Amino acid sequence: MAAYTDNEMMALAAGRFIRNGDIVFAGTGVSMLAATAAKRIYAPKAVVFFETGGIDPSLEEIPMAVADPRIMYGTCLNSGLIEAFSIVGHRKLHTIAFLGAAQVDKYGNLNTTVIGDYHKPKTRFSGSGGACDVASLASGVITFMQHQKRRFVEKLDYLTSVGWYKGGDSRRRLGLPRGGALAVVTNLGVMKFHETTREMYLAEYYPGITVDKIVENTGFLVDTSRAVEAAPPTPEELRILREEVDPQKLIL
Amino acid sequence: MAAYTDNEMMALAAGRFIRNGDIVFAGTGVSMLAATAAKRIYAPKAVVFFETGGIDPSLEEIPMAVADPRIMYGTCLNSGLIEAFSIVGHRKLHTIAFLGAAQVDKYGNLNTTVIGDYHKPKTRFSGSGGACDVASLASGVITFMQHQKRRFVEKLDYLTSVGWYKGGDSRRRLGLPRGGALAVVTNLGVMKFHETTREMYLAEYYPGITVDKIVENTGFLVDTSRAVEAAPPTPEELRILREEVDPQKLIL
Amino acid sequence: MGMYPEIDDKLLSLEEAVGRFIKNGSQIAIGGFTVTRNPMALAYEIVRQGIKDIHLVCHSHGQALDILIGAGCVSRLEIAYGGNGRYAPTCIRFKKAIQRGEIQFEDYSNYQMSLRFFAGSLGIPFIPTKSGLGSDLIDIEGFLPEIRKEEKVASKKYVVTQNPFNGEDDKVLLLPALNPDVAIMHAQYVGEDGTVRIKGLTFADMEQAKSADVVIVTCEEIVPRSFIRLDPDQNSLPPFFVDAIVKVPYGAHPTAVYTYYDYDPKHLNLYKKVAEDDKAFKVYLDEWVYGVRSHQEYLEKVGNTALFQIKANPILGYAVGLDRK
Amino acid sequence: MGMYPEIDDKLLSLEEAVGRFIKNGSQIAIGGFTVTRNPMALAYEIVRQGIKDIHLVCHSHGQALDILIGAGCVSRLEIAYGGNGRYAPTCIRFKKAIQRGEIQFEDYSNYQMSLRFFAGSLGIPFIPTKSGLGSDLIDIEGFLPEIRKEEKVASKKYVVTQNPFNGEDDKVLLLPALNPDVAIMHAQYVGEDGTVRIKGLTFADMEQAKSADVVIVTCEEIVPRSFIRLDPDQNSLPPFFVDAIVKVPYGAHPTAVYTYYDYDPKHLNLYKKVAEDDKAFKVYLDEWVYGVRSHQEYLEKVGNTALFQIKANPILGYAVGLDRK
Repeated sequence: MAAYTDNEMMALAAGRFIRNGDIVFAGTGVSMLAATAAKRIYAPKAVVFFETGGIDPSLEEIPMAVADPRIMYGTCLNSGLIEAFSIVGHRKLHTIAFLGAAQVDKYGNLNTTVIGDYHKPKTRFSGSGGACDVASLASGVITFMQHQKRRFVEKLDYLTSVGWYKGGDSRRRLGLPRGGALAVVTNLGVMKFHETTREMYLAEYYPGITVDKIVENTGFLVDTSRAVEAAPPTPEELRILREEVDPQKLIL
Repeated sequence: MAAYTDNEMMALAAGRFIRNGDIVFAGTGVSMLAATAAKRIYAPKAVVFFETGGIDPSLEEIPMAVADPRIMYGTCLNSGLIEAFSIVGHRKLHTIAFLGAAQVDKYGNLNTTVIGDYHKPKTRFSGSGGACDVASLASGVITFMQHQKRRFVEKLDYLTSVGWYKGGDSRRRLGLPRGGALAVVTNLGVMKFHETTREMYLAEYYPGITVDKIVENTGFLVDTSRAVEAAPPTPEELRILREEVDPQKLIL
Repeated sequence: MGMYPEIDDKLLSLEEAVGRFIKNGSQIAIGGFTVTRNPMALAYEIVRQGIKDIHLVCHSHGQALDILIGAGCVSRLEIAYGGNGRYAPTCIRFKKAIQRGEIQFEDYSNYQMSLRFFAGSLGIPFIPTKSGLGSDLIDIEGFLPEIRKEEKVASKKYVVTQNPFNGEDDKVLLLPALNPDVAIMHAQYVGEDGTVRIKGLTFADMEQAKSADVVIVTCEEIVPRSFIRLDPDQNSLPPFFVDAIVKVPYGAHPTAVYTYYDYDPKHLNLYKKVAEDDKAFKVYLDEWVYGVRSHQEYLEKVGNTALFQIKANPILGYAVGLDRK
Repeated sequence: MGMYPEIDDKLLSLEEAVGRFIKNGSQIAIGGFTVTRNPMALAYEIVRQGIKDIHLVCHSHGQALDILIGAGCVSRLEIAYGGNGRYAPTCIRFKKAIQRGEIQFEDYSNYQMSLRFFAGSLGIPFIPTKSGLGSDLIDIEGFLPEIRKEEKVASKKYVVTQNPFNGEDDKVLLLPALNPDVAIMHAQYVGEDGTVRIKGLTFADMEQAKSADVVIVTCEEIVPRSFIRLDPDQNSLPPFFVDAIVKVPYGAHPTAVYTYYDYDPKHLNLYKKVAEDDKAFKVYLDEWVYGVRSHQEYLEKVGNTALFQIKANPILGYAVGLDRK
């Protein structure tokens, strides 16, 4: 058994996408962990910010919601929602958003609204929040998912947040000239999207996970021809996550 | 000869329009004087504010421009331009604007842009600034004018700020449901607008000024049948203006 | 005349503020965001007064939303997000009400809702955005056509249109403005002149307040004019937008007020447990809302120990080392 | 690495900032408003470097506008107001340039220009307003049709359209967004982390900065990170929008900087006199702009007596009792 948890592997796998200078949009849960880890480990000059308007907080303690008072202290600016979303979509900035979702399809479109019929749902979730906004406006979206067949679906019950829409250049034709789904980071591996068809493919499987297991847990066909094994977390990465990012183990 | 100046009479005649609770939009010059006088004499619960965003400043010294640092001290809020203009147009508020102009027509439309051809002008003025905005959005506009034939014209060289447009309900049909020209306060008297035709008429002539003189100095026909003599400034009004509002005589 | 002559006519009790301004059927915008600055004292009072058929218009909301829905005060909802962070990834009574078909609802996003309030505050009928193109937020309407004829409801959920300013095939979404009947909010400070100051994030509180017909502000403290006017750069709302002011210390409990107190994990965990069960939830409402006559009595039930634990460091803004599990 | 490692790559001299980012033909937005916070040191440096064919996009401007036009740097102008309070009800070189047909110009209003910058900052192609319906601002275009084909110029001055959200005959005006090449501004503080803080009124500076491709900020002081981050509610612009930072004390002289110094009535009266006469104006430029190598040298010409006279009371924000005639 690996000496690290799914959440740890996921946070680090996602964090590795971040570069210095990126503006990182973080949500709650693993997304918060990944953003903080990215800044502390991979890209100290990245800026973590929240849709609520807290920009680059000091994060002495890990926040448990995007409106947590912990994201208001030590920021460079406490702005409002409109200003925050205008940052997400700002053409001068390279903004990467971490999202979670209940369902994803092969073009990286997301559902965080409802399972079943919209009007008479089987399960109602929180709704878009800012997810639809950042999916529309950011330079790229990285989504966290539990890798299960019922979550990786042919057709979403509800399309909350646009990824590559119907593939190809359909996203651009919608009126969304930039952005799109960059990756889906799951508890089994990392999925990316084909450069022109925009279909999901398996990019990395975690140590100890087989390609077959991922195929079995995906509700549509995925290209696995480019799959490689992901690098496991280093001891130093794990130390920082555990001791600096979330010592209270509120999310880990 | 009257023991007061034109500017004093104009500031007081305009100030008398203000009621407690009004939000008074002030510009530079006589308009600044009138707004300050209104608050100190007639309507202590009026709020004086400026398009630059200074709301209800303490005005310990009289400002000489709407961006003067004297309108930033002691305010309830230092906002931005967009917020300031959203206040002018806010449906909950009764906002009265004081403006100046180079030309006015019989429907109270104003020109502060240009004399002559727009592209090759004889005289270029400062331009709209916020005048067009408050004329479009405020509950009412009071304009200060020198009463001269060349300023009270049949046709404006340029329509910067909409008053009653072409009279009747033409303003509303433009898409401007509220507001309009309330009065034109000149160095000779006070002009108002007919309740349905929206044509300018003479409401008040100052002590010592004849109706004929006003007719002679107006470039279009005005109804004088409702004209009465204006009340002269009281000693107390003059004392406040001179000792409290503008002791340095920067505008008076 | 009271202690604060400048705002004497606006200073009300909770009972008066709700009784005077909130009616059955009112369209209401709530200040704050998920676990922070929810106007809870006002929400509890609305429940106590038995207001019905509220039409809530929200971006992301948590505790106040869930209490109002759970107590049966809400019949219609426009919303981006119902959640309470770790304590309820999806608000529990909100979830149940939708799954049981008890309320009419329609989904927007946070940015969209914020822009709709902003448009309302500017007095313009709509505002464009790129956010939401291609999503089911546009394609699926929640409200029935007959509702769309009502005055405070947009006649269409969205309009997709071409950008008229360039030749390309460039699409934008037009969002209808919102002008709720009432905006309720909780602030740290109100000056004795009526000026409102919020410290920390303001979310869409200002846009909501300026878009509404009536604004009710509860606050932790009423502070001297000389203090609130010394640095007006920090203020949030001028007095003339505010219709009612109620001083209610801890008026946002169990949600947080930056620099005053943190969210209350014990109470939110208690709530999480009871909200899952209809009967337990009813007992909770009886005990914590109907069973107390005032917010002061509610705070006595919360108890000093809990209030001390969540007391915020005034600089950091939260309770350092608070057990948040 | 310099004194401020976090912003080392952004800290430039005036010469470098202008030389690197401002080109012949650049579209530029100027911070401040008439007599306050004009980025004068930058304007003077633009003149010294002989930049030509600038396309200025302004709401209400005074001294910086007039210097740039007077020195022949500007060939195109979108503007709401050119004036300098009591010292020039209409800016003098601006007036002459238009009357002589020396520049292409187009009129908007203050609110319209502010909204156009705001739309640009949001990345939306247009924004609606009611302001301007029926006026010649809409009916009379200033720019020739061929200019409208250029990338940074709106393809139409305005569009008047029906509100699609109700059945009535309700009209609105759509304003085209602005995204200037460069926004230049002067602030009181920049933190050593690059955060910008403006005290007093911000006008449309934030909207302009966020709408521009490049932002150049001059400031009175560079302050410690610990100071600027202690109360982030007061800050104006996050570091990632700022491309160049230049520390220039008195960088807005002869215009005012709230809490630092007042406008300089003596200099503005001097300017008023010389600006009326072409020859005298040329001598003024030679002496005060071309004839000095730096803003420091300019300030030495202004002299300590004048600088002491305009020193602001740090709380009131202006120079108490200053002779402003």
